[in-house]
Amino acid sequence: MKRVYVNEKWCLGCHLCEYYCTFANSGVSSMVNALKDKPLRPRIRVEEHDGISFAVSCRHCKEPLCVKGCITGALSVKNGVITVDSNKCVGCYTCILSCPYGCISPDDSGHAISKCELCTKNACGEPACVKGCPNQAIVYEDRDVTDTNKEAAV
Amino acid sequence: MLREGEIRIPSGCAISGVISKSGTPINGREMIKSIATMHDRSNGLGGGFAGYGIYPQYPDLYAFHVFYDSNAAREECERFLDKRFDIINLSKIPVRKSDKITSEPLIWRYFVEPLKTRLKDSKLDEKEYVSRCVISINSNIEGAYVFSCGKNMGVFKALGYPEDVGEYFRLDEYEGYAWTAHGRYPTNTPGWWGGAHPFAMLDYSIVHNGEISSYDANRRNIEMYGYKCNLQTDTEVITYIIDFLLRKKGLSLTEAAKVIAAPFWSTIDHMDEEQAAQARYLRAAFSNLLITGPFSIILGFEGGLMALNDRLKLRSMVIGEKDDKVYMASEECAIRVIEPHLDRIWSPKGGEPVIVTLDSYKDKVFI
Amino acid sequence: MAIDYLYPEYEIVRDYDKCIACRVCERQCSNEAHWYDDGKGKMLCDNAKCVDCHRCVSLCPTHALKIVKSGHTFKENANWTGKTITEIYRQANSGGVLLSSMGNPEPFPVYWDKILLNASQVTNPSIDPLREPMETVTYLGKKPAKIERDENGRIKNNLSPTLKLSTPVMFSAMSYGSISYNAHESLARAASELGICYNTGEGGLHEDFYKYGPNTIVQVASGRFGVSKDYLNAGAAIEIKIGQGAKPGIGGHLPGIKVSEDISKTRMIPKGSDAISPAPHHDIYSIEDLRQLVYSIKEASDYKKPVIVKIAAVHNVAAIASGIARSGADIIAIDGFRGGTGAAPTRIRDSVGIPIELALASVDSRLREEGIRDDVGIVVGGSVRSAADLVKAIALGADACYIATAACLAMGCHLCRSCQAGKCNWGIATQRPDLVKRLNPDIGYKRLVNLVHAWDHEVKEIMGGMGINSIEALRGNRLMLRGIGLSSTELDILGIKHAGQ
Amino acid sequence: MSRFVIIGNSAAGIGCAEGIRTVDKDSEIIIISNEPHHTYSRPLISYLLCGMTDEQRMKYRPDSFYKDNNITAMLGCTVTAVDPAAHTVSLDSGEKIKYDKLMYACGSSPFVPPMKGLDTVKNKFTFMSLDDARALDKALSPDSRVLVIGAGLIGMKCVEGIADKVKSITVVDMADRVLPSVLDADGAKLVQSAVEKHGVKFLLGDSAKELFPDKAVLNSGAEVPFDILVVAVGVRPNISLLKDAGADCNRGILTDDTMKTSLDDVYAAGDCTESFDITVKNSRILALLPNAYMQGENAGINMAGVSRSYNKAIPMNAMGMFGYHMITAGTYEGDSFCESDGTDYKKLFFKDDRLMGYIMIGDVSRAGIYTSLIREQTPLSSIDFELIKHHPQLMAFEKTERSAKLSESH
Repeated sequence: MKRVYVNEKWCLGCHLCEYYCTFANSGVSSMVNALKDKPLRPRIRVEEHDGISFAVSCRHCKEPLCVKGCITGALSVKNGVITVDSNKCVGCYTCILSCPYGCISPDDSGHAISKCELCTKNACGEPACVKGCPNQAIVYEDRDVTDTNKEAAV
Repeated sequence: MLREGEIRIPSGCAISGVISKSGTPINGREMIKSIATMHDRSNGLGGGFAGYGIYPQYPDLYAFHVFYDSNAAREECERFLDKRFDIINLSKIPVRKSDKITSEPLIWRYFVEPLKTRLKDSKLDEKEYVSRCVISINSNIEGAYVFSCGKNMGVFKALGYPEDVGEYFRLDEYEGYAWTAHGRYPTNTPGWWGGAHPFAMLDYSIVHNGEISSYDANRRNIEMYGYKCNLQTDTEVITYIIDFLLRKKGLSLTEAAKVIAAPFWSTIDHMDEEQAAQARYLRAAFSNLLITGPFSIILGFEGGLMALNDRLKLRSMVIGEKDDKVYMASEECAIRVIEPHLDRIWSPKGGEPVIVTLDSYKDKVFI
Repeated sequence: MAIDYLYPEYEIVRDYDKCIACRVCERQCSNEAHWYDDGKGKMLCDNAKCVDCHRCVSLCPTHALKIVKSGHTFKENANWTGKTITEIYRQANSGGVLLSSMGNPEPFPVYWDKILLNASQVTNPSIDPLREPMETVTYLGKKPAKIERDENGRIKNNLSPTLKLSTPVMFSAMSYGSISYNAHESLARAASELGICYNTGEGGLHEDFYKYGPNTIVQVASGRFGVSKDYLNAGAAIEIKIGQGAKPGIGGHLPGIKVSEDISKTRMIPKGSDAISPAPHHDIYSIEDLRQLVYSIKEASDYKKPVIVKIAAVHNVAAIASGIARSGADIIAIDGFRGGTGAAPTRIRDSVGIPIELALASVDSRLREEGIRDDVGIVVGGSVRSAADLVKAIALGADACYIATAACLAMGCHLCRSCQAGKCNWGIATQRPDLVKRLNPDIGYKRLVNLVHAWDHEVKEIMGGMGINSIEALRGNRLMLRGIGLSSTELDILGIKHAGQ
Repeated sequence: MSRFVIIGNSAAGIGCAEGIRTVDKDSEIIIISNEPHHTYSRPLISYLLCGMTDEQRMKYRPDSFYKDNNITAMLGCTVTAVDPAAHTVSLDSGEKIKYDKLMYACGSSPFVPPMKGLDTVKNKFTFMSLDDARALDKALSPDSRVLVIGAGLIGMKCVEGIADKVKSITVVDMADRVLPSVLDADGAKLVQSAVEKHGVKFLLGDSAKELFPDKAVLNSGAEVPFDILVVAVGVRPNISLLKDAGADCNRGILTDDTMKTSLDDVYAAGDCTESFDITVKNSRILALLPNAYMQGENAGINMAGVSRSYNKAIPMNAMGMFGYHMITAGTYEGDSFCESDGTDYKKLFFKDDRLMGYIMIGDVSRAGIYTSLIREQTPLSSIDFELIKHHPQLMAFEKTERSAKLSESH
């Protein structure tokens, strides 16, 4: 399955992914209206330290601790994408407790969580962070070790 | 209007050729008949013929056919020739006057051989000596133009439709083992006899239909090797290229064909390794002599004819066979009119040379 | 503080209605022209620091930024232009030689733009490159003097070593040091994928890039940086650099500060030491010395690599080229005065040398007059900007073209002409790791490949229109060219007729 | 084709069914539950009371779950006995159901200690099941004075659930702090004062000496009048059926790391079992929903024939009180590092080059990175602990580890 992968070698720490992500999931058609003087609630976050930077977003694990631990059943895997039903979510944050990558955050309301859903719920197509990354530090690829991929690697 | 040599003049054309492999003499009338059929491919601004084996009385002498604008030019040219050649025979070329052929120059014919001492002093081989002399006349003597200089062959050309040109030169009085003919459709010539085809250098003659887009690339390259493209015509440059490749570089006819109508790189990639290596070599070594753009040519040489199309076959050309005779022409009708019952007729592929020689020359021609 | 006589050349214009204060402009400006003011809650800027490289403009997600030329004017006149005045102030301030980057910006004639191309109509069919093969493969090098045959009469391969190019374009010399590792990797990978060559420049060959050898031209310049037997044998061809269009007659200087660990290793000089390329090669003071170097290099590379001699286009370029053609070199590269550079003295860049179009035409004509054009390949560079320039160069007589400024542009260069500062915001002309990483070679190489593919398509379209289906039939085919608005002297030198003739 | 029988319809039971279905799409699965409800999430009952969810939304899986997974759900049926020799379970209806593999996931029950006078209290409730919640909700009125005995997780969530519906709430606990099982003293103080802001009164270090119909008298002598009593002092695992069938039990049912009990073909998971807590390296009851699910899932996979171990159990908890969140995990042993600004509170415990446990209150962002350090037993010397102790971040890992985390498929 195609997932978002990041390569810190090329991350410039420009943080544009965070802005494009927030915009893509804002439901607002203009970036300016979506982001100007508004809190930034990206589902991807850039870590920076000592000249190194990289973006982190949901890895869409095959054995997702967040989904397994979800007390409400709000988190589920749909076609490989870990999605959240914010109608069911009560914001208990067990998923925040579980996620080894720190990729789940409270949403605006504080009563539910928000996380990367690979832009499957907006009109973005390819994930906005990938499209917006100026240096291909974030890519959308299939790196699963499957039989076909193994053959291709050989 | 500027004439050939003063400006580049593209032209469309008709060509035809015939050869008897056994050497059976063919009357010039046959060729006139053939080329006349393609009357519409000419526009009356040039026609011509080349006959091989037509001078059995002087087979070893160079037959110079020369146009003169004036007697002064003739005298200057003859002085030039006198210094360099032994002139065995000289005369006006007999013609049959006609109202269809006008503005005639003086047309003279000389059977010559190089002066031994001058040839030796020049340190050139005989053919090179002759060709340099011819190029020198054509470049330097105003009003003199040598349009044929091979052995046992001759070019006859003039302004007019080719069938009228044939009648004018009384070709029914000549017989040869091979003939080529040309009807010209230039787009903007004022009409100059020298600009008509065939174009010849030594025993190589070319009739050509087409307009090559590589002209200036070819011209500028070939001019580095002692040629001077006075006429700025395709036929002239093709003739020089052929002369250069065959005579100066020692390529075979087939190899020369692979230079001027080189196989595509993509085709070469599918050849067997030896063939591919040869084709790659020829393209790399003579890249500037690749001729692109449409052409169909018939090359006449001592002992045979070669027909060749450009590699995309952008011009028509058919080949017919009947017994020991092989016919080559722009259109099938030009063959059928002189031989309705052919054993075989086909259209060679672009870049695929058709080489036919006298049986007696099989071993003498480097195919 | 002394009075600063200079006024910022550019103004950063920010549309505050659009600015979302994402600070990407701030983060991406190595000149620190932008900053966020917490108190005001908005982005501010210092125009004096802006070099007009457009990094911020390109990355601004809301298109809130533009850079405009400052409206400031000195009291200038036709003689004392703003530029001239500024330069005087700068020199009065520093006492130094003015340095500039990239090619000659002065309004000299661009002959490419005064030459028109031909196309077929009626008498000769144009050829559709989508339907018929259209060949741009180019072999660069000497043509054999004579045909040799083996005992079976087969032609022997007596070709001198040649460079085979899929299309007649190469990336010209830019050293590792003047440009970044990632820029080199982009060029090397693009050349490999395209089947063309890139050129190491004079900075040696990084060990990571030996694998691109079949598509590499290794350069030997006056500083001889990084030259070893392995280096000479690593590439597909060896180029002796005599001169460069941007600064004919001038050497080079890579400041020690840019000689990092990696560069020191590649150049084979101590870390932190200035890398100084002398103006001449100190073993070439005349043409016969060149011949010796050509043959030394051929010896060292076992006569398996074509040797290129690169010169700047200067006044007597034709005679020099003739000498080079007889020196044993396989290829002559000529660099016109609009060729780029990482740094050159401004006066030299702007006043020395001649346009490549005239140099090419006169060299090609001269070599043909001497009957030695087939003894060498000719490669020209110095601002070949498009497929049309390329076609015109080939028709004037070049075998292939070198491109570098166009290649840099493809990689993101915005021609801010501040290379000498080493703070290239696009990761090209810099060694600062945080800036170098801005050029991801995965992107850079692909953009180079795209550019050359695009040009190749265009060359094929143009050739097809002319009824030519192989690049060799275009080479030197000056009948395909006509001048427009040129004097008869210029037409004579170019060897072309005027449009309408 | 086998028949899998699962006793229990909550996280462990559902986990078991889903675990089986990852391996075996065809065999028969029967889920038996004494509750008549579609599978629902027990921890949501407090959210149900305060209106943050409803009975439809609190379903643990969609309505089509049993159908989609080809499961026969026998709801409202009580298992009365397990016969491991015969491979059958008996139902209260008298029916016997044969199994090839059995999952026992009966969870736990509220523990109501003996208290003097308890039987005199009319409105007394426990707070564990949907039925408990429904009953409590029915009894509440805006005038209700509620006494909650127990300031642990259940008691506190109950408080949050009913706070806006009643007149007053008093919480009594023997411990000296709220949430004693998950918070340290300082953390507990923060949470307590946050809850107090919502009008809740705490009487800590105290307990009910005697209960009367409308008041409680505490050991300290204080009297707490109430209309409604909620007893939330703890839970006890439901182990009796298996214990009676001969399974090895301690406080909870004992299993190996495939979740098999000492009985052949009988597995157990969830709150009724003991887990091996890798932080303290011994077996204990970890009554946590994520743990229950993963145990159940792991059991299901093994039951369906694929061998897999579950050996990463740790205590952990996430909860919020009136929007004030806390996340905790592991064991509070060893050296500690503490950061607090009065609202956000963090304490890390580390020992022997390992993170043992942590408490985060207020700002809980990226807490899972700490959890992962505990679960994976990551040597702290292999990461930049100085960096990570201030903020959970992947930057603290080695470059290769970062790259593995971010550039490889997981």
